Amino acid sequence: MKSGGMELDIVPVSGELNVGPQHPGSGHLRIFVKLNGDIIEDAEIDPGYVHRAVEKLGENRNYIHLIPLVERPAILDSVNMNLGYILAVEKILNVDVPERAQYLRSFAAEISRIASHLYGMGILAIFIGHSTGFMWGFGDREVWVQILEALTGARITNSYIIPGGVRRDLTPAIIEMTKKAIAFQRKKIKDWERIFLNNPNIKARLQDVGVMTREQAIEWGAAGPNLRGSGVYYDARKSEPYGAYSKLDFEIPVYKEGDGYARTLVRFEEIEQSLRILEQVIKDIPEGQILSDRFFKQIPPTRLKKWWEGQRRIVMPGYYASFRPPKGEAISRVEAGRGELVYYVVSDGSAKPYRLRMITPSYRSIYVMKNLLKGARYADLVSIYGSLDYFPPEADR
Amino acid sequence: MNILFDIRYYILYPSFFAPIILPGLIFTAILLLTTIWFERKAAARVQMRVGPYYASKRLGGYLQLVADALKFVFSEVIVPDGVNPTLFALTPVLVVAMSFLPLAVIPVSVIPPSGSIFSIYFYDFYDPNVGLGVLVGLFTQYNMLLILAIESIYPAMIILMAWSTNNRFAIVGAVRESYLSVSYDVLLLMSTISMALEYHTLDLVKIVQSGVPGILANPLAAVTFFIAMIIGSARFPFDIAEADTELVLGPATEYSGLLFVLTMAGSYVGNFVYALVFTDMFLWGWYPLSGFPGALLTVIKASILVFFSVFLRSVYGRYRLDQALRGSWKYIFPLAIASMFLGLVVGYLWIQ
Amino acid sequence: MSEKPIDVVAKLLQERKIPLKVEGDTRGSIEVDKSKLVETARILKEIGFDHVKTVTGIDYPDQSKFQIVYHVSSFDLQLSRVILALKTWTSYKEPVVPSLLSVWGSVWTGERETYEMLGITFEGNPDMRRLFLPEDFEGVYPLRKSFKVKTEGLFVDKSS
Amino acid sequence: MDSVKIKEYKKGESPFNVVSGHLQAVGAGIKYFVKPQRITLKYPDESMSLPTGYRGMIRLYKDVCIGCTLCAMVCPADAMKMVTDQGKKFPTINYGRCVFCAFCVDICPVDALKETGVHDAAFSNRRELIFNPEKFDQDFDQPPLRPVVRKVKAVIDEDKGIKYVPDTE
Repeated sequence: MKSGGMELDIVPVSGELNVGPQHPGSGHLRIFVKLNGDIIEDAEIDPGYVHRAVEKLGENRNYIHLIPLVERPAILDSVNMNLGYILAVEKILNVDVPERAQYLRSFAAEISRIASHLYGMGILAIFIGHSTGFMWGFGDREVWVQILEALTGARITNSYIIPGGVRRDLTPAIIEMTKKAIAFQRKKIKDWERIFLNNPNIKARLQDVGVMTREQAIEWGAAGPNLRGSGVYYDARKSEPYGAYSKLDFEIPVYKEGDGYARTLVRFEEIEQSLRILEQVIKDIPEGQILSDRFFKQIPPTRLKKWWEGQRRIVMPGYYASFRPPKGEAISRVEAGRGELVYYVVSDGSAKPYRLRMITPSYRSIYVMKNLLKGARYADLVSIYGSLDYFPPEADR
Repeated sequence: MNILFDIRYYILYPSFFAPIILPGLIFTAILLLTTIWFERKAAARVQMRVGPYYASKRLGGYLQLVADALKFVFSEVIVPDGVNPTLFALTPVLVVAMSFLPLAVIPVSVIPPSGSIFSIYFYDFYDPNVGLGVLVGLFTQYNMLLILAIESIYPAMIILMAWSTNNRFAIVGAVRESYLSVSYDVLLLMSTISMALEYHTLDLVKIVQSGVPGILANPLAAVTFFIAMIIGSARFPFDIAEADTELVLGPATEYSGLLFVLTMAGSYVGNFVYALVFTDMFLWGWYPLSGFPGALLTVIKASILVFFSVFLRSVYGRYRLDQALRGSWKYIFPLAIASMFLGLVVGYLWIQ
Repeated sequence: MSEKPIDVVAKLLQERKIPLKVEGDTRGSIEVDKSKLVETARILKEIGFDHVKTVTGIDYPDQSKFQIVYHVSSFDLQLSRVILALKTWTSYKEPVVPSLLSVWGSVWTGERETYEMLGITFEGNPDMRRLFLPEDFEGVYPLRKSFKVKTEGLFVDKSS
Repeated sequence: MDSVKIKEYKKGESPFNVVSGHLQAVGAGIKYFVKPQRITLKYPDESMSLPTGYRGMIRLYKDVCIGCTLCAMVCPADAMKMVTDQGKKFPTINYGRCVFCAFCVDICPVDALKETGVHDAAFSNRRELIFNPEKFDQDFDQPPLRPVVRKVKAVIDEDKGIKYVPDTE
């Protein structure tokens, strides 16, 4: 075993450790670790402690009922979770979404991505013992959560996006908040770099840890920043632009190394890119409706006057309560905070989906983590876990 | 008059005063609470929080620590199945005792022949090296070695504690502690020896009284000693044996209640002991002062050092074991050797 | 873009005599018999489809059959715009499908989940064990339509 | 598709950079220690006022309700059910199940449901969580019990992130 230029003779000392589900560094997950000395020989990952049976419930509920359900698994990235599902449903329904609603979707999705990355950073930081990173991650996230609260009416369980549009409109006050928040986040990132990213201690813990080569990343089906940290240029926002992403200018940060530090850098740069997107959205957002005409016409005029003209809010027509999309199937993908999120909806013409398949980025990280843990040091278990940004409820669904 | 005499006779007797009152038990207990309070408060300030607050709003939540301590005292001590209860209960006590012990032999001040409240004990604690009395529990001329010798028993007690709890995480923590203790003890000893070579003595009092602070005479040794002190007292970024996200709480995993407090107190006391030695050796100790003010100066300097080392929690994460070992053997160990040479050369040229 | 991304794939597949059903600009589906599944998968991988996004099992109790859908895509710049659905069927009597683990490593999680949720065995996958469900879920396959979930009505007689 | 740019970070830094990295990290820590940016709220003493349109607990205007059952149909959590009261249907709500999505508020054709700004209610048992139409009809907007509570508003600030300013309402 070569490590850092030193030859180590490892005396075989085997043992087993059961990490989790009640362990400060495991989350709702059990990792059964076979150790040889300090080296992990094999890791058996046992997820499912927070299984919500989204797919089974999806077959037993109306389409509209699933909006709050699908965003629960990754509660800190709920807008993206919601968006992916709605895109699939819209494909079956064959609805056009107005331009302004597309921009608003991208706006909310990017805020959600920033919040998700900050959360992931916080978890990574506390896993490797850096409590300030943990608190800063959650503290900075609060700023974005406040904006989402002003926009959608709820802090994290937004349920903001509905088939055909979004529920509420952007107001000048929210634009003002967002501008300030962007300025704040840019300043704070500099301090993040000093205390976290450029900290030699953090570098030592993340560099050359959990190295995933390009080929391995593709073979194991990694997603999102984990994939881009391994030098694969892939982002669902570019490959299949949804929302307003085809009109927005942003870059996809890709790093070659494939270790924990590269993944962390990708996340940090994505925050910067998301801030850029938010600026563009604020600047470019067109005027207009935020709900497809097909549904907008169904709203009673008296209500429209009160809510849309009075409070810039969309109310739902009764159609939504149990709509029946035509027979068909649709697969949608969005780039959620942790990576690519895939929904596969099969409709048999009834008010309930015949089959709902939800593949979350953390779900795809299970196999990646299992493979990366082999041969790592025991102390690296937490840094691999944290740098993959694995979120157990999201993987269990 | 009688009572005053009694106070002077009993309480101010250095063998009682030093281990029990000033650097000893009572002061250390207060410092312990203050340190933990400061640690939480400082981390809270850096981390955009308030920290302890509601237990006593006027004192900035200082009494929170008292409340925590009381809570721990009254909470149940759970003895797991399959352990030897005697050993299980005894080892945390040994850990704390071993970390407290060096406080009895660390000089904190000197006693002038007259003018100080300790002056009546001038002759009992006379140090021929400097021609003054020494405020210390037990005076020897070789106190540098004695302190380090006693303090190096402390990691052995931690390992014993982990072994007696029969827990896998504790065993892994103990193995880590044993690796670390080997590496930092060497650094501590080497920087101490370099100071001894430089000042031609094994007596801390002589180093302080020489009038030249060690940090100027041998900065390399100061750096080495400081890093070794952080490793030795398990402060961040070397909180490796107790790594909570990896090993739950390392050697202290199975402890609860009062025994848990004891296991935690050990490392803080150890930190204070090293800080006191660092103050005497490098930071001029009590130097222009003597008697009681001198002792105060020493412990204040040491407390600031302790505060700084707990402040590092809010800056650093945790190194991996192999990185800490590589760091200390590959980078700090050569530094220690360099400091020894520096001590040798300077000591040869600078004959007092 | 003059050429639709799916057309490129269609051309490539035509050369290799695999029938592709085009469903929109970037979507397509291939339906094969399960005996030809591995072979088709290998051809798809040759073309450049290097990972599997989902492995979905769908229960059709009226036909006593399961459908297994592999959504295949690529991380290549051009091909990544396409998602192909590789569909195959298996009957209730013999819910066994050859595993694609030798072709794409990324099916590991999906095959294990489909096994525990629908009871479809993937031949050749060494990890045919439960993943999300507890160990005592033996013989119960929650995603089959025969597994009923209790639902509630909209009305209560008396408010409590 | 824009150009693919694959970056690399610099590995294996000089000892000088390592030392300066350590100093910068400690420096950043000290900066925040000297000039803290607190964003936590001293909750029982201070309480945050919520923005307009906050999706809090829901109340019913019984006299407006037409009993159309849409709210019960759209409820994702089966929290809202219809009950027959004097020959007319009214919704009841089980707050043990409610997920505060406010779909019912949005779908009600006559605006008989309203979202209040209350989100911090306490109940002593589960049965109390089920609101019958009479209870559901009452207003939630109660003044806080302890008058000491200062209402503050969260304002986003460029330097501090979140600032709390007293709410003057």
